[in-house]
Amino acid sequence: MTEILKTQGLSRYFGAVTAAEDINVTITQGEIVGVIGANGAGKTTFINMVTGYLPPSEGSIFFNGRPIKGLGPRKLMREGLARSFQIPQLFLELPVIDNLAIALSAAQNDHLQMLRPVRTAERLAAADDILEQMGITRYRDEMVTAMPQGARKLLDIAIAMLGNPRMLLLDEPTSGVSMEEKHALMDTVMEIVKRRSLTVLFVEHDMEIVQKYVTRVMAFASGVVIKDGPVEEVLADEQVQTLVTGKRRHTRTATEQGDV
Amino acid sequence: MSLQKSEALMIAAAVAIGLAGLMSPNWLVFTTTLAVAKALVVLGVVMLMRSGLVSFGQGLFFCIGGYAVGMGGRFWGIQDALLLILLGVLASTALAMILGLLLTRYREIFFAMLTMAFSMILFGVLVKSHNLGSTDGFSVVQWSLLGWVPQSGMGVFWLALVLGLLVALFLNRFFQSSIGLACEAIRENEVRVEYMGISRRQVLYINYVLAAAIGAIGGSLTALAAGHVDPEMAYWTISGEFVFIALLGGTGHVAAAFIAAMLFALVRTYAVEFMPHTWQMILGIVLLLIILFLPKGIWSLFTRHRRTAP
Amino acid sequence: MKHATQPGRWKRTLLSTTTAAAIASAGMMGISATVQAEETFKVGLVTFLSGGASGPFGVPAAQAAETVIKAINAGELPPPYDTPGINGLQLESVVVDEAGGPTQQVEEYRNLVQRQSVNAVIGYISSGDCLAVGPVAEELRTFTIAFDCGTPRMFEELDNPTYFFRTGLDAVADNVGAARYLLDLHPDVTRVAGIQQNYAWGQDSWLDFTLSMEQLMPDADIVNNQTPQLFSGSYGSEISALQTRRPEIVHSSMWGGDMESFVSQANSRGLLGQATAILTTGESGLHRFQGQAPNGTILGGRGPFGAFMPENALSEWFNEAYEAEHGTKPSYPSSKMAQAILALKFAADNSGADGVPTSEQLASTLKGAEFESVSGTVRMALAGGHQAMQDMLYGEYHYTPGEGAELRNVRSYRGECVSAPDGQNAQEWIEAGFPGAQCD
Amino acid sequence: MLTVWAILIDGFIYASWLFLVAAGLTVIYGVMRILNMAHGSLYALGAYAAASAIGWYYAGGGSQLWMAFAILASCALLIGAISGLLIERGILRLMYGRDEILMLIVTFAILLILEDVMKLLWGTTPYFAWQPYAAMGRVEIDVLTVSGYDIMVLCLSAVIGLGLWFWLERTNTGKILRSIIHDREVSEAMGVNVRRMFTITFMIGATLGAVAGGITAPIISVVPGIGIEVIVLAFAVVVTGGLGSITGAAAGAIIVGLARATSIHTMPQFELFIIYAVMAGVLIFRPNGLFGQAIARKI
Repeated sequence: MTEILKTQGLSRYFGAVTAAEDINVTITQGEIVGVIGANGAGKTTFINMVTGYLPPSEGSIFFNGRPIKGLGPRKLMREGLARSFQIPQLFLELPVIDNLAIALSAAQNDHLQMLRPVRTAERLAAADDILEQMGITRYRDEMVTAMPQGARKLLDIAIAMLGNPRMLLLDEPTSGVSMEEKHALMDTVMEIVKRRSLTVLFVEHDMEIVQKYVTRVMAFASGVVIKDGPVEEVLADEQVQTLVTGKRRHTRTATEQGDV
Repeated sequence: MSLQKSEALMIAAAVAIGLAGLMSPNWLVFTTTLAVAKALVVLGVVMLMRSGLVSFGQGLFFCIGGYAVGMGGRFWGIQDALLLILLGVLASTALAMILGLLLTRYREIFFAMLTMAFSMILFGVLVKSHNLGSTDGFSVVQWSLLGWVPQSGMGVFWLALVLGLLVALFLNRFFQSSIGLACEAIRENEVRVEYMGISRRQVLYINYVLAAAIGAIGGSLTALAAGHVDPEMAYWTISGEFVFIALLGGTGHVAAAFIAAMLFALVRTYAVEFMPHTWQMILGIVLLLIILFLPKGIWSLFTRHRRTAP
Repeated sequence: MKHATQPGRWKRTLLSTTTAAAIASAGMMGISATVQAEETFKVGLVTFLSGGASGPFGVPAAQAAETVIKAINAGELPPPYDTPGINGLQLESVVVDEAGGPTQQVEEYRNLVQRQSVNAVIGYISSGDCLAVGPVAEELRTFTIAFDCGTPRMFEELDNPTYFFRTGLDAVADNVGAARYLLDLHPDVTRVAGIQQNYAWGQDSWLDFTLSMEQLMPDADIVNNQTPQLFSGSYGSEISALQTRRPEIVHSSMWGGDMESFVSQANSRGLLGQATAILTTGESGLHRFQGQAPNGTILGGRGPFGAFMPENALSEWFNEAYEAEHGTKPSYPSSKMAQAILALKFAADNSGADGVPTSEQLASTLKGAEFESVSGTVRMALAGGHQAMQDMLYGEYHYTPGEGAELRNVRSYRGECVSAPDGQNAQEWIEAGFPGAQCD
Repeated sequence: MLTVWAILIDGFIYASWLFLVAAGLTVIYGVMRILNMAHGSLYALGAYAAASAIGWYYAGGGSQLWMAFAILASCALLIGAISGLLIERGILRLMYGRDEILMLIVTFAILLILEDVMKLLWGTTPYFAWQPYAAMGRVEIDVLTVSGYDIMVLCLSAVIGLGLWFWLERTNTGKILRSIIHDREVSEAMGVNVRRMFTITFMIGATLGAVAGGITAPIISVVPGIGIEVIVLAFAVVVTGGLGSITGAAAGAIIVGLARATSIHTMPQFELFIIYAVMAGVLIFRPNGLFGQAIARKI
């Protein structure tokens, strides 16, 4: 088992506010890791730092054994690190097929080509393939604005996968998706993940989903990892139940605010 | 690479207009020439708009193209129109390559204001240049086209049509290409673009420099047609006019810029003639109506009943 | 404006141009426009109707044109212009806004000649527009009179013109005249400063003035020159900058609203108490200052125009008719427009043509001619007979509350004294010490 | 030494005028995210209204300075508020939610329309209301003189600046406005009537523009096109200072004012582009202007 992602003493401060502090994590190839925590606990900050969107205040990050601190999302994508977003980041006024075509062209490092059309037969086939796998083929020629939230989440994840990543970070893939759709969505995604044997780290609020899909869980609270280990062990933890899952005190509200 | 349907149509339209020019009155040929020249600058604005940027300073390159023609003929003895245009394109490209390094960091209002500032600085420099005639500008000397000296406005008319067609064909491909789509992607969502492994600044830079080069062709053709250049070409209201025409046409298709430029020229000509005191008001009202009812420009009249075009 | 609006044509144009057939359909309109009644003479009038130059220049000129054309058509002018119409034809005008810059004006000029089929064009206040339109007038072989623009480069750059004329003086005469007036009335001055609008007109004026001063009053130091932006309106900082240099004379070629604002601000700030202003276009403010300029301020009118018009039957008639119609006395731009239209009438009446005179007939009649005008007898003696040679006048502003403003100490300098001999570069002529100038 | 004093005096006087012109622009942008090009026309409207009213008052034999100021102020306030209301309710309201840059072009269209409306109402002859300016006299420092009117403009500008600051920072309405600036949707959800606040803001911004014009009218001659000249200047000031910030507008005005005065006194030939050079220079080092803040995208 080779380690793929490792952080040491990773911290981020916004002025006097501590968003994340001293995060030490090691993830090995092929692991599927869940991240839980209340809003503002530092989950998205952690993902933003790992994918290069937010520079860490302190600490170091290694991907495939190489230090990657200071590299931006663009370089990290080329290293094989991809992510999806809590709020899907899509090209709303472009057709779905073009959202995928540009991702494919970027993945082939062909995005500066000015004379050949972006929609080559080969790219269209690849795009149709992923649409089929995600089950959103019917939106192929629609604008993204015409898609429901669940389909947008899938498209967001599909785009992340088109870069042929080795590791995928999913930021709340089921937020904003109806209860009925959640499991179908995760089934779809996880099937592709398994087929490609990707390493996945995903942030999730729904403990049912967490229990169903992951083997290992990290629990965040106030910017610190309070527990890291096998699912049952972490969810049974008293501190986790108080601060995160709310089993001991209150039920979580379903607001969808970002952590940044 | 096979010819697309819209490309065949554009070639046919250019040939038809070129032939119609033989039977048209002189003023209309001239107006069409200027409209084609203007449309090229507008296409530069459209290119930037597709990437989400609005330039209030495209007059900068319009002016450089014009002055390159004027100065090349007057001071350096260059006679050939194509060489003069090339000179303008090179000068514009060189300047855009420098300014682009800075400008690609800016968006929205700041991009608009900075582009305007650079254009106004050129205006200021030219106004101060007594040798170049200050605000009066100077006239363009007699030029030739591959050894042929055109005796009427038809020479520059055909030249404008050919260059306009070439640029239109190129941009038609460009808009469908990877980098063309990357520009639109940047307009839609920069975060995602960066996560796709695309350098936003690299894409915007190339787009900006190309827009500048095309704008210079428009300026050069205007100078050849009008026979005069002056600093007003760099004044911000001229750049505002380009933005106006770009909105009028919309970013849907290259041909829209040409139709909009022609429409603008005719509306303006007739407004100036019939309502010499209130033509600005007419332009303002037209602009408001377009934004209200045709937010994607007049091109949406052509595509409204078709879903996504191939 | 008197032309009929044609909504049908409008609509047709708008619709047809959205299609690729625009060229063909609009082309037909162009042809139909030429098939018009033959018993009128159509003249295009181009002058500023919008922007900062419209108020002081463009609109007064357009109003003067209206008055004069009406009188010409009714045959109400004094002799020698008392025949109705020009060469017996009713004069019809098309007014076009000069705004938009030279390129736009070239386009409008072509529209006037080729689409509107005007027989002649009179217009152009901006020098840039004159420079751009001149070659086009020659190309299209259309009789054209520049009534106001002042650049001396016009006939330097237009080789052997046939159809293009200027019935006024160029700006060189204004500034040579200004220097001569200072020599006559303020010979002991040692410190001279200037303030000019930052564009070609201001730069050229200042250059001509300083060159002339070097020749005529070598002991006077040029201490400062301010170049505020055109239409900036507020000159507080420039006035302080001038004050710190303690000039005795402040020369300015600013015009219109800018000139009036400068005078009012400089007066309130006391600059005009410390120094005397010499305003080369000051005449247009004569009836507007209302005491805002101190008595003794030196005004010019770009020649014998406006209040500098000599007393003759034509100027008397013009003063009265203009005031009756527009409620104020004509200023120099009005007189200059009247002069240009009179030049057209002179050329047409004497062309010997049967019906509508051709541009060739008009041009050969006006070339080198002498004609009567509101400014006296005008000799087309410069630029090979294409530009007027006229006297340059300066005078001192004098305002008496209740009675209004008048000009005192008016000096007139002969055309041969303030204009370079034909074919000679004006600046070289000044620098050589005005060879051949006749100033008696 | 005389020149240094002159630069400081001129710089601050010019800065105070720039601030007057730019204040309304920055208030509207701060709350509504609209960079209002028609601000120049509002300035011109105020100037025309004030100049013609003052001219009418003095032509009718009036000679009281305070009456002239009362007329000037009421004209400018009235025309600013009315045209602000008409523009906001009649045009802008139809366009809310469009792109920031598209709103800029909408206001450009309004500017084109208003330019001709003013020509129809007031003609093209310059209006000249010099009497209040002349009546305020001058202060003499050696050969330098400072107009009393300019000193008044300086004070007025300071009062308006402080007033705006107090309004935004210390009053209830200000609190509501700041909540809208911070997050429009959340404010709306919390029961703030955003549309009404927009109307009020736009009217205040428009009135500030008209007042600036009215105050300037006695200094200049009011001619067609003054609005267009002013708007670019005001843009440069607010962009330099940081869009939407009152402090920024003040800082921008002072920097531009001093830079321009320095140029006029030492290198008059650079006056034409010094303002753009300052703006470009500031933006290169502070991409959002001196007091501007970048807005991060939510992901």
